Amino acid sequence: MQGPLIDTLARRGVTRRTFFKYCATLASLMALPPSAGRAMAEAMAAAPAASRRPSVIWLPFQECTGCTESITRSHSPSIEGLIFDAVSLDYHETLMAAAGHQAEEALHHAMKENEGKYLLIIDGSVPLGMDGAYSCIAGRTNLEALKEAAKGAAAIVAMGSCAAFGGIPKAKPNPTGAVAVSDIIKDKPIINIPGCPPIPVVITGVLAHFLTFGSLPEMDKLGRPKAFYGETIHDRCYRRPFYDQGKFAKSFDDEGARRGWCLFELGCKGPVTYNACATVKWNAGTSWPVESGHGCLGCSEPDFWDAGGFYKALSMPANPLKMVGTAAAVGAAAGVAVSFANRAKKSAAKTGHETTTLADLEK
Amino acid sequence: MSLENIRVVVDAGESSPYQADALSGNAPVLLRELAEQVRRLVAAAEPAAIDLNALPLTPADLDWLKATLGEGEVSVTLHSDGESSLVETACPGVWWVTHHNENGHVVSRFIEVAFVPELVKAHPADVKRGLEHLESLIFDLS
Amino acid sequence: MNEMQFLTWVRGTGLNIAVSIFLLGVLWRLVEIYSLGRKKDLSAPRSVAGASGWNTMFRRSVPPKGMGMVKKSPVSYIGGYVFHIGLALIVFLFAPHIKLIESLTGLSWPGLPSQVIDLVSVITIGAMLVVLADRINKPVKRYLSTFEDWFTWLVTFLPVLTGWMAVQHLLLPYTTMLALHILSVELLLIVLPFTKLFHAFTLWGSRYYNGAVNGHKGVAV
Amino acid sequence: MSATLEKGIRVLKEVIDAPIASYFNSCVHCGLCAEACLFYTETGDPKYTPIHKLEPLRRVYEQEYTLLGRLAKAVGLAKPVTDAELHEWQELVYNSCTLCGRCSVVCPVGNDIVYMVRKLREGMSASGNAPDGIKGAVNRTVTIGSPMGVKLPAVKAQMKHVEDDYGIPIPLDAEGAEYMVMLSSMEIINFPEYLGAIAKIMHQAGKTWTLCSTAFEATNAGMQIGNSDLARLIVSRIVDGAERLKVKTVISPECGHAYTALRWEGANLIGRPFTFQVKHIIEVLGEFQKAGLLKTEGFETDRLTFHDPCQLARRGGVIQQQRDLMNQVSKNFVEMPDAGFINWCCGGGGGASAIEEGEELRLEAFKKKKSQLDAVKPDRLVTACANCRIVLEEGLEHYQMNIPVVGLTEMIAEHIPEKGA
Repeated sequence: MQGPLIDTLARRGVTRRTFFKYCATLASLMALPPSAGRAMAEAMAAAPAASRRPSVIWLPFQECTGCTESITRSHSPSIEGLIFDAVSLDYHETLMAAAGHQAEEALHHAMKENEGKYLLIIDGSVPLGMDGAYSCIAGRTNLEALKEAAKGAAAIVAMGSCAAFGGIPKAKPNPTGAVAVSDIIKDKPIINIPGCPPIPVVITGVLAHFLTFGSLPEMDKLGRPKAFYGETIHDRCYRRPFYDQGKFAKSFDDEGARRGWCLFELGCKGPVTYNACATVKWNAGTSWPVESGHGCLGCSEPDFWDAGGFYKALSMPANPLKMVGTAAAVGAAAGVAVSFANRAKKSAAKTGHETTTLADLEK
Repeated sequence: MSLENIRVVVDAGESSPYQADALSGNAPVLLRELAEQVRRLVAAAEPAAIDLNALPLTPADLDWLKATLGEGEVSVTLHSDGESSLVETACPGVWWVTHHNENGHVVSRFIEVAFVPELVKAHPADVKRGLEHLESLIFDLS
Repeated sequence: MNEMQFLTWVRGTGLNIAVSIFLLGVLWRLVEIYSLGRKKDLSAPRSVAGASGWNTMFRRSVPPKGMGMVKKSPVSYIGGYVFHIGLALIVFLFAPHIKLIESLTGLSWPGLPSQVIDLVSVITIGAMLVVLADRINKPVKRYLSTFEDWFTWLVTFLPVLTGWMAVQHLLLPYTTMLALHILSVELLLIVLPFTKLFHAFTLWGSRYYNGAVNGHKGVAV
Repeated sequence: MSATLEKGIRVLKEVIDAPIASYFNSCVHCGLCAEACLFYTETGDPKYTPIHKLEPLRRVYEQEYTLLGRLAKAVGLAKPVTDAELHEWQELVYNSCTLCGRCSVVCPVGNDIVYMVRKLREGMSASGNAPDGIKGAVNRTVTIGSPMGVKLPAVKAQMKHVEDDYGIPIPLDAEGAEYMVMLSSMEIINFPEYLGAIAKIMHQAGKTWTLCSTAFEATNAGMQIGNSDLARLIVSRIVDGAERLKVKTVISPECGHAYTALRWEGANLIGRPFTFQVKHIIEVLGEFQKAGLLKTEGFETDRLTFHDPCQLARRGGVIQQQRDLMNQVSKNFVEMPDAGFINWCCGGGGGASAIEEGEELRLEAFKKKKSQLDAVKPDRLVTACANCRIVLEEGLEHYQMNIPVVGLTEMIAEHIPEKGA
């Protein structure tokens, strides 16, 4: 466990033991065996000098920088950020000092130098409307930039719900024609780290895995790392027992809310949201939305913005049942129409009645 | 109404509905696993660990496990980005390891099987740096 | 369409369509059936306490006294009761279902703990399977059975099964299973007015008529 | 010679009403009605499941009175009811259904199945698919006046016999009498004791009564065959007679379906309420008993049991009276299992006894009655329906059971002290 990274960390006051401890915890969070913690620590620590570190290119598209904020403003930036010391972050608009042509040059240089080896991180969705004119960098559309950058990437990380699933830009009516990275790139391994924003440790965990094992961690059907997105918020929620007991907060300031009862009826999307908030929490394990008294919005799920409203219980209709009134009227009208036809038929049968005589019993 | 009037913390008693006193039955099995790991440690000096957070254990299970393993002679506290405690159990070579973060929350829990947990040992590189520091202290004396 | 879109569709458009067809069908069929009317009974009535349409509507919910019917067809009765009561408990006393009913009607009441509903679901599933086996095994039931009987069994069974599987996280991710569950309920709603499942509505009328016709004679049926 | 399928369907269209629509929509094919039907329980053949007997009616209902059925019919998807099918159904609608109404009592969704069978018979008869046996009975009733061909002279001969035997005058066409007594032709031919019994009972009670020369026959084969026009023709004779004689009450004899025809269907057949009351003889005896007008002496000491005629008990609401009467004259009255309201049919009700080709099935179904009797082993079997009595006697003979069958009214009369005593 030795290398330039450790020295860098040491200079920042992060001891070897702290790093080790961090890696052990990271491995635990990722549901990797305890030995993986040491492996990750050693792999990262052994990362070579700056010029030969794995190159990472971070391209921002239609995004709000929340994902970058999440990782850079995490509780111990030195630790979460240390991952980036293990890599060479060759392009990140928000973080890099360079600008304009200089930045572009850095980007193209990195892509050329590390062809086939670099990790491409995308945050933000890709607009396809108006030929992609909604979001351009250096005169090129995001679509062009993505296709070009993806060509030489070893793997792609779709950071945040926008890159992973289209996110808020894709919300109805999707004016920019936003799509997810995976809608465009089909021939590269892509890992989705959805969330609005994603949990910092998930980002570092995936990077650590890539650095350690040279591959992306195990993913679910939606391309999310299983370790973090394997279970629903609901199933790991500390308020779950209240759900099972049928104790629900009915409003945000009622007795139930004060007692910390289940927020299902207030629209919590925990049951259909796969994420690690309930176990990892936010802000150094201080709290997370449900603990703070608000239901889960389901931000790490596709189309969470259009899932029928944040404050509508999952079992409630997603939209007002607009057709129902008309349908009832049509039904009643149909019934009445049939009843008139029936009456006519019956009275015709009656009118046609010929009194039966004995002879009429025989064919 | 001031901000303080808004309660943000829920009643602890009410909000801990988990059956903390219920044993899941998963803990006793771990003792066998540990014994196997200790055997390997003795035979091949091969350290191992069990990630307690990765197992379906209730708080009661953890209490039971901790109480059953008992406390040994050594107890190490690590002050590093939050406290970590490494406590030798009554079975030498078996360590109860708890990592906290800066806010005091438990971030991970392990049972380590090692003569001395790796984390406790000073790294040669660090020792070298320590030596440099020592030498600079001596230099300052003269 | 991804899982969340599927779920949102069944909760939105799908539900809208299903509830609309259900209401349309129920009103249409009820008017169609009961507008046929019946002739007034001109014979002198014999009045006996307990002999009336209203009495029979409720009395017929239990097996007739002294006829040993439960012994003759235990599966029909016990299985039938268990799954009907089970369905009622699940539909009306599971908190998320109450929430749905509340959002549609404004009416709300306390529910049962979800573990209880879970147990009820398992029992209901079991009872429905037993009832199905009885339909296959019993000559009379098999003889009477048409495609509709098997189909409506399935349409009734699916919501219970998918709902339980969703809660138990079996086979498919919860989101997908929940969407399938809602979809299966929508199928049930659409099918109900046009199949024998409509007995949920007409049995009250049927019992009333039977009770009234016989009650006129002073016979409490 | 003019019965056609079209006529049958047209009549069915006429009689299908909201209850029938509700019933067909409620049926869940649970098959419980089969367990209540002795033709199923004794044969184990699922085709005798009561609701199945209504299949043609169900299809006519669906194709004529439901929108989906009409559409299906319009595009040729609906299977039309054919004459051959109705003919095939004859066995199910007549031979194997005695209109006993047990199925209507057990149906969990509340379907009154017997109500529907009665209606289906309208279509069966109008399409010429009624059994010959019942047709013959109807023919004789309409042309001669009674299903067994009994004419007034035969009745008069009976009256003379009774007058001679008991010394009590039998009034005929006595205007203003309180009671007009009806007979069934079986009583006239097979059980002449009935008329004597009535004479003794009325005499003791001090009631005015009469027979009617234009309406002595109570049975109504028109109702059994299920033809309202002919049933009306037959019942009108009684109404006319009763109104001509201005009687207060018409007494239906010991006959089940005659009671139903007169008491419950009569007013509906003629389309207006009666101006007189209709009572079964057992009801009248019950009233006399309560009023202290029925004094008897001595008791039957052998083991007796009572067979409830379906139309009297389950379909007519007269259940307790016969038991009180039994106990007045018997020391050893035992109930069969499933007695009273839930009694099993003799197997020959609803016109079934008139169907020759149904005899084998009838005897098969009689095993139910046999098992009931075997359970109590009576010395004699009492009943209050001449038709039951005949069917029971046939069945008992077939199974070589030596149990005489007697009518309740005559048994009561035997205990009335001789005149002047």
